Amino acid sequence: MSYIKPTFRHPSSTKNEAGFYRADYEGKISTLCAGCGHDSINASIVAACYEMNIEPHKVVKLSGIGCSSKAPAYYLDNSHGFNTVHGRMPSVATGANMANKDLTYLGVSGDGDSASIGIGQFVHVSRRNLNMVYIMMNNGCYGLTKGQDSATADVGSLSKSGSTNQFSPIDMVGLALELGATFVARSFSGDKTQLVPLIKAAMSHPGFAFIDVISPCVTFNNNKGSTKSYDFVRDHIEATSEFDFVPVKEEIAVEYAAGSQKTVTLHDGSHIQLSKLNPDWDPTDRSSALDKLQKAKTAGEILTGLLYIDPESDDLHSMLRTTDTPLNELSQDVLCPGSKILEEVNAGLR
Amino acid sequence: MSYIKPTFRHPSSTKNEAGFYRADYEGKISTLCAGCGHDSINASIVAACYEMNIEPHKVVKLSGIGCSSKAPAYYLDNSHGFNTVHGRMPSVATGANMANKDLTYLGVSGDGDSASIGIGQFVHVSRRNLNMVYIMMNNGCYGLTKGQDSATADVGSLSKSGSTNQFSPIDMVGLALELGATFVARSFSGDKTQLVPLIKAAMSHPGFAFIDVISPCVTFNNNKGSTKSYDFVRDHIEATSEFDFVPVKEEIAVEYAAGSQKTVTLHDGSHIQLSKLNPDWDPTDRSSALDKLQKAKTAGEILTGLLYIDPESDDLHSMLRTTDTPLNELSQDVLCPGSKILEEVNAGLR
Amino acid sequence: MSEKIRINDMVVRFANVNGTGSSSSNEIFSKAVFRMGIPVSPKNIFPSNIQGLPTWYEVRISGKGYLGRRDDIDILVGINPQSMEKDIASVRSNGYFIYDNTRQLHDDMIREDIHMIGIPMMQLSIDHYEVPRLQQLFKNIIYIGALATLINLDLDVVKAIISEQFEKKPKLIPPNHKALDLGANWVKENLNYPLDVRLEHSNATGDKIMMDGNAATGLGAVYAGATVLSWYPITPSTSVAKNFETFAKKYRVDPETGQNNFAIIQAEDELAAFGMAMGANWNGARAFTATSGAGISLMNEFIGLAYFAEVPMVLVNVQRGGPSTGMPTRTQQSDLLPCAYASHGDTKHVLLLPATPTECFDFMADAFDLADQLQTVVFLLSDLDLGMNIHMTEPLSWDDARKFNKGKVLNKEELDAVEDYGRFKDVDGDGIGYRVIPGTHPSKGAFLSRGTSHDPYGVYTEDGVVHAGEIDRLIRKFNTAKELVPQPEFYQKENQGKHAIVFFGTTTYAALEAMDILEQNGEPIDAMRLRAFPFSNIVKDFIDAHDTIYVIEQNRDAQCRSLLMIELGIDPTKLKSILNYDGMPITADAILKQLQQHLHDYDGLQPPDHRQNGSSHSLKTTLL
Amino acid sequence: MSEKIRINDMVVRFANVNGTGSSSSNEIFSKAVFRMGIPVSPKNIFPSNIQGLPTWYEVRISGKGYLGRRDDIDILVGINPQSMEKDIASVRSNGYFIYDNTRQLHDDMIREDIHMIGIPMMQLSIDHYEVPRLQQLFKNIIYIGALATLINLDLDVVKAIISEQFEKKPKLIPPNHKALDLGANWVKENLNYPLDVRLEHSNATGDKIMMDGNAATGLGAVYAGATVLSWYPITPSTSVAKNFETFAKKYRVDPETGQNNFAIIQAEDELAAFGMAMGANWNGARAFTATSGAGISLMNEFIGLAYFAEVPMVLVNVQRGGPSTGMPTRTQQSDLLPCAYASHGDTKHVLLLPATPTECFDFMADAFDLADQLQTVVFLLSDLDLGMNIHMTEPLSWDDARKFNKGKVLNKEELDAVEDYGRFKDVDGDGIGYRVIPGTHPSKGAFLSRGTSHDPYGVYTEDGVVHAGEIDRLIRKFNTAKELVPQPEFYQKENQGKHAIVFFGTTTYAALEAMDILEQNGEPIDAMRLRAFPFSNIVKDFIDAHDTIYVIEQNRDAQCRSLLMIELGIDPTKLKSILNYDGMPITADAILKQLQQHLHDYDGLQPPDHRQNGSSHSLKTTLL
Ligand SMILES: Cc1ncc(C[n+]2csc(CCOP(=O)(O)OP(=O)(O)O)c2C)c(N)n1
Ligand SMILES: Cc1ncc(C[n+]2csc(CCOP(=O)(O)OP(=O)(O)O)c2C)c(N)n1
Ligand code: SF4
Ligand code: SF4
Ligand SMILES: [Mg+2]
Ligand SMILES: [Mg+2]
Repeated sequence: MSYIKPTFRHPSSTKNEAGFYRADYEGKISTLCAGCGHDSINASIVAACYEMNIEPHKVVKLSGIGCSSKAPAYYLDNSHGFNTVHGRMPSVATGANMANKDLTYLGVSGDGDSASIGIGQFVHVSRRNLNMVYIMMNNGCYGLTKGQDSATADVGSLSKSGSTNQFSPIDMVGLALELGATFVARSFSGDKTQLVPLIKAAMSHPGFAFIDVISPCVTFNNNKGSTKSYDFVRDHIEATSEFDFVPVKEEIAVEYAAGSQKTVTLHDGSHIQLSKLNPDWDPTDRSSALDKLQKAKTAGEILTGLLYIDPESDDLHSMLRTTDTPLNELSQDVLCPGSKILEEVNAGLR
Repeated sequence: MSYIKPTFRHPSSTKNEAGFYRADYEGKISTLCAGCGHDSINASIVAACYEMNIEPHKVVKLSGIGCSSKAPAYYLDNSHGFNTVHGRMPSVATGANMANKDLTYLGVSGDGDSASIGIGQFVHVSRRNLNMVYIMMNNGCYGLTKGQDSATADVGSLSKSGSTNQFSPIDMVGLALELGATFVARSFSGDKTQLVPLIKAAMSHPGFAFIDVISPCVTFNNNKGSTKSYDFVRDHIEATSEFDFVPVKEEIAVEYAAGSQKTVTLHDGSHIQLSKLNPDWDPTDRSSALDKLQKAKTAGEILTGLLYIDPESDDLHSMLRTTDTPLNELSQDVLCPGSKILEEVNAGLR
Repeated sequence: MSEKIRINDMVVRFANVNGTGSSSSNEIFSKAVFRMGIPVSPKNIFPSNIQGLPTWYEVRISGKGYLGRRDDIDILVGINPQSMEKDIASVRSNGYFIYDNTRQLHDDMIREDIHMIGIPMMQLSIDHYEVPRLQQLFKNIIYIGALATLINLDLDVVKAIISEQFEKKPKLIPPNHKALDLGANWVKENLNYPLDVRLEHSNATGDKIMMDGNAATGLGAVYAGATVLSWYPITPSTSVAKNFETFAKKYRVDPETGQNNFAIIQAEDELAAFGMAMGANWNGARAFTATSGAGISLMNEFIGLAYFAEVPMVLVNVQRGGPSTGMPTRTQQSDLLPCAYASHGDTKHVLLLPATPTECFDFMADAFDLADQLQTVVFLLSDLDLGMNIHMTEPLSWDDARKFNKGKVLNKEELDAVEDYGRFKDVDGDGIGYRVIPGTHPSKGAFLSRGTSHDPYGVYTEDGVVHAGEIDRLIRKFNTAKELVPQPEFYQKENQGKHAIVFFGTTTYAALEAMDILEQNGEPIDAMRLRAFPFSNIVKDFIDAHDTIYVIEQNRDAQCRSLLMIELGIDPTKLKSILNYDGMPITADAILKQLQQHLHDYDGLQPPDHRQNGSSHSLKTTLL
Repeated sequence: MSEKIRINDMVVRFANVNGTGSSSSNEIFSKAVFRMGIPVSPKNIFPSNIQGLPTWYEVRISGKGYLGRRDDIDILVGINPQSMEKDIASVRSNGYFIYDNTRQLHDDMIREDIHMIGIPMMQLSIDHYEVPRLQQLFKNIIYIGALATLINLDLDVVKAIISEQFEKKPKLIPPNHKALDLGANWVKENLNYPLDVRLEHSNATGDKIMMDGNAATGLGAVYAGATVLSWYPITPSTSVAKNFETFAKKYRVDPETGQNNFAIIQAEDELAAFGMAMGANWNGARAFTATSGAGISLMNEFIGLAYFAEVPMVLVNVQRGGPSTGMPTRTQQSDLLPCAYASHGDTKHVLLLPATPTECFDFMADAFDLADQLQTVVFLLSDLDLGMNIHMTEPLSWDDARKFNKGKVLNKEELDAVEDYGRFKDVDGDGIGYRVIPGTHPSKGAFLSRGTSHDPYGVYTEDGVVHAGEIDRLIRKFNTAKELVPQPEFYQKENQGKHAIVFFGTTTYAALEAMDILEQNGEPIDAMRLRAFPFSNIVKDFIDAHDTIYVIEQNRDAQCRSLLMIELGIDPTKLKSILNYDGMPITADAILKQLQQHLHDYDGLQPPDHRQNGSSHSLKTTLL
């Protein structure tokens, strides 16, 4: 019941160096479910932009379709945004970026949006090293369409419709590494101490910066719960076969030190095991990153932190050698060759 | 000028155990360019099917769109086939396979078809472990649309249109390994000694079997040539800016021992370095496969052979627990619950 | 402020917050009305959101059996503070606004011309249940109990329904019953009841059932022998897949082996979903997919392939509000033209247009026969209203003597007997060739299906005249389809006048009600309900027999009217439009109003101004 | 077997194997004819293949300036053994078949009623060049030399063209000149020349140029200030992208920095190609994509988004033969309806319909202005014939005073002056709101673009009446478009009769020729060339002023006729169809023949039987 949910308006009313209040980075009141991990990520985005001293109107927000993709409405109300179609945000971001290299492009997407219908655009935007931040709000399910498994859902997880997922999950972090992405990180929605700096680093990275953020869906997460009252509600839902009751829940916040591990209990009582990279982790070595990731997976841990960064990253503009002036600012003089040239063209065609 | 090109009709007229001649596995006369690597692969497919004693009509041939995807016309004329749309062969194969688990599904595709427009379906068919053979005829370019770079083209390669490719190539073998594919191999079109057994192994594998076959495009391959007369032709082509002249060339055949390396000179005089896995390579260890691949890449070598196989592979049918009888053979009795059940349904809805 | 007593004739609207469990209790309410033998038609008006946004549940109750919407709300149960102001405004004069007075209503909210009934719903719940989330759940039952007493809804019937619903979780029954009583008793103790609008047991429902169209569609696919479903989640078609799965798990699991006589794949997107189902159909199984909105657009390339390669295919489109992502949780009929001519190049497709869940079941079964007979894509064009709302509808029936019609498929023996087999040879003159399923014959009948031009043997050709001959044959096949598809329905014994209305799908309820009213006014109007595209000669004859045809449809661009012009060559000036595209099902009132306008000042070209339901909708006149 | 001498009036057809380098030499032939001042119209009829399949190159030469195809082939240069039998059959009686007699012709091949001219082309080449691949290349030049002598094509002109072409590779010039002479001299020494059909210098080409439509389109985009192109290869649109790249590299590289004032991305597929261009337009650049066939189908979802989110977008569709993959290397106009109403839900789009390369240039420039003014998708509907063949066309022109019209875009100052900014508020009554480009203003004017329903401020809404109001506004905008788009062209000073023909795009040449013939026969017919959709009142007035309209188009389903009915409310019985869909450009003959049929026995509903070019096409009568 979001309309009674507190907004992110922070008591602090200090201007940042760019001359903006934190409130200038906020958005409309969220209509996501109370306690949804996505809203925690939204808060981190607000914090990161405020702390980065970015002028809000120099940011372009982009998304696909899903609960996660609604997020751009809930932060940066003074930024333009484009809530595109399902799975195709990267292409719109690519075009927007080509038009104006001087803005910051911040895309959010869901795991359904990115790993299923959008996997093709994900692969290719990362291959092109487009200068953008790509946050995947990863809840292992399709929230907005009521809880189907996504391609990142773990094997054997039970979705609310009751069928067990048989397919091995796609690890988007592993995929991004394999594809040669130049900034690859993972975090947890409730871990602001880790997530805010990661978003800031991603915004500073001159290329494609991917952050996979585990973000529990309080309504359709995929594990059997254990608390008594929750069972009662589940029974109710099963009996009516209507998923129309969403108990109000609290945001899951976690804090744990670099190099350490943390077991997080989700809303339904199930657990996940987070494992934070060491402070001395060298993030410039792609194959150790792949290796480390593989090992964590085998150990049943979800590795978080900045796994890999290519400090020499060349973004798409530099590969295409586009001019320093944003293309959308070039004047007609520069763009239109004019009638004299056309006469030459005609002459060559006779 | 394919109409004067010899067909694959083999002198041998020995019946195989299934009672078929080699000719029974052949197709229409190829209309691919003389010397095209794809035609060499076609020959290997014919050989493999003949040697496997497969009944031709128990094979279903599938493809997308491209020179490579025309291939199904050139082998197995007694097999049904579906030349689908660009990049979407895997979904059609999936449906066909669901309908009848008893046939062998043999898909071919190009690198444009698979790694660009079709990458989404490639990712997901491999994740589902569909029981099929998936051969990607990899020439690093879009043959049929006249030589644009594909996503597997090497960095810095010069396409015939003269622009240099800036993007790092997608290694489909690495991708398949990362995605958990259960059979991953690579070969070279002209290396029948290696390719035929690989195809046979793939056909025997009860799951998704991917073979990336490097297959030079004699017309639009991406490297500058060196021979004198070829230069003359290129000058001619550049001057007329028409790619309408394709000199007749010979198939490139190679043979080299397991564990050894081989430099292959392509039609335009450029070279590639093939490196064959050792005979004692253990193909059941996914992470060493990834590792080995990474190392070969760094050394500028193209690793060939069966990199990985999961001997315990569970295909999509077993995950979905479909019945042993092919679904397309189930009778109306089994399928239609009949009027009595419907009365019960009605009763429950009053 | 009192009026005469009205029995079994009311519109009740519940205003809730979504995610609070209200829609299941509101559905219990509808079912209970139905069990009392009173025709009822509920509409769940839900947001594209999971929790926290306004949602309404509107129930038309009509002893006369009118199942369309009606605009004037008699009773509004307003549980949602967000929408309360609008909700109160939406009640008809002298109507009732029932609210939770646990928190006091602001003075501004009070309307003098309606009855404002406060009931301490939440307080009652808090007093009797401890856990907060249960308090919320049971509040929904409490207001049902209260409402029941207010309008004479039989509480025993409600209780029986709850008992059935929780049959497998019996411990849930007593607390739910208790909640019902809490609400009922509070009313009995504190208010005058029943209200002037009230219910009475009746027997106007006959042997009808209450079912939603998507369930019927899913079940129809099971009955038709569909074995493969590939799909991608999208509202409002998701529940077609869900229902197919539920029924298949019930009726299609081999009792001995526990194996499935079906395969369901959640695809990675709609392109793949279509490709899979098409591949399965091509390989001789019966397969389908279901989608909505953007899904249809994404399937366009594949639709063209199935059309030209002539692969049987069943595609369910549960239409929602367009364009683009549009109003994903509202209803429209705005995919008619895009589906009829889906894909680039010259294409034409078969559309089935069910109007009731019963027809969803029947037409879905027919769709598979038609797809196999015609070797082409058959669309089942449902919509959100039909698909996701429960409707009072004829019981489902199945003729056990009916055999699946697999169309022209040659088996090995038949193939042996054929001299010169060609996949696309039109040996029967109906435009339809003979298929051979892969694996049939070791040396005959194999072909390579393709989207490229081919000759009658299926062999690639670049001969344009051969190509033109093949696409001419497809027109021949389309003409064959005209007589195979469900024929239109008529409501008059013989034509009565020069004017007629034409409608299809979910405008039917409102159209029938409008006809009834016209008839009562002594101005009966002829009517035809279209049930499929392409249109047969019967459709043309009916139109030719009238001077003016009013085409009722729920889209902006009068798409069905366009199809009638294009395919039957009807003069556009003769075809007048009655439209509605605000996402809500059209009302009889809206039809009558537009009809009236037409009779006065219609120029024959553009639809008239008033294109949305509701008198309160002050839509500004647009300059079309 | 002799006939009277015909000057500058012939059809020459070359039959080659593709991949042998023939099309460049055949193009040299066409250009030489043009340089002699004689109107010429070449058609490259190529396979969907890289090497080894039949390909033809057909050249209409017409002193009168007829640029359409004509069916009777006067001279066939038959180099391809695969197609030789058909090729010989295609020559008109008394015509000429020129072949390579290096290998002897089979007796069966000989036709008595035509001239069979053997020339030892390959032998000459082998005798004079050593390397096999060069032998093949120069053979192509040898036959041009021979043909030149036979028909009086000025050899010096040919040589000059070759010299220009190889300007940067001068060492290629002498061997090519030598090859020309080899052919020419052999004819001079061995045959009677010139033939009865022959050329003479003329001055009928004026200041015209020879250019293909795709080059003109690419150049138009450069002139219009397009900076972003995203595309995916597909025939026949690929060369639009290629040409944009070529011209951009020539005219848009900063001379000082060497940096590009443009960005071109080869996308991973057509969906991404559209999304990128749309994203760039949304962000204030001018951007476009180009595609064909399946690409259009794949873009359907995004087209709907651009329509409803009101993002300017230019989409070039170079149409090819459908449906599905169809005839990818043949021409059709069969995407009219699919483009006009592309995407699910109610949508309508602007189409520009160029008929010449000059119009491709002009309309492409206009397309960007229109897209920006109308904030919607503008399609440039070209086709393979227009796009890939070179045409004799008016020289390109550009008014240096012309300023890019970026439509309603607010800058910071303007925004500051606005009281209550709303992205979609229709303040001017033309249905068009004001855009703000991202980054413009630190605290005003930002909005979230979306495909979901929104109010005039761009804010998400589920209020159906608000939604309906917005899509009504889109119709208002569409009406605004009617007067902004290129208006139709007329060919008569005033209307002359009751009948008229209507055509567009590449049927124009043949239509004009047919009109000329009718006029010569004393039966002049009125004509209108459509240049855009939606149709303005002028279009309606013209149609209203005539009893019968013959709509000429190159598709099966009479798509333009459908659009006229739907959008203008024209009575279908008044609109008769003249169709061609065999993938080859229509001929004046085919138009006249169908016109004739119509005048006799047309039922007004379905197109008549004869829907393809050519008397030799014995297409069996289909039962429509
Ligand atoms: C083309 C298309 N297909 C399907 C849908 C329906 N749809 C809306 S959101 C969604 C999935 C969202 O899942 P995810 O991206 O994981 O977001 P979440 O809601 O879980 O945050 C789907 C399938 C759509 N909008 N468009
Ligand atoms: C949807 C769609 N887009 C584009 C095309 C045009 N097209 C045909 S083949 C091809 C690329 C083929 O490349 P690849 O798959 O590598 O095959 P190759 O010809 O190199 O063997 C393209 C883009 C098409 N047929 N369909
Ligand atoms: S359904 Fe899940 S993902 Fe969507 S808003 Fe609710 S909690 Fe978040
Ligand atoms: S163009 Fe290249 S890939 Fe295509 S047939 Fe020719 S050689 Fe093979
Ligand atoms: Mg998700
Ligand atoms: Mg390729």
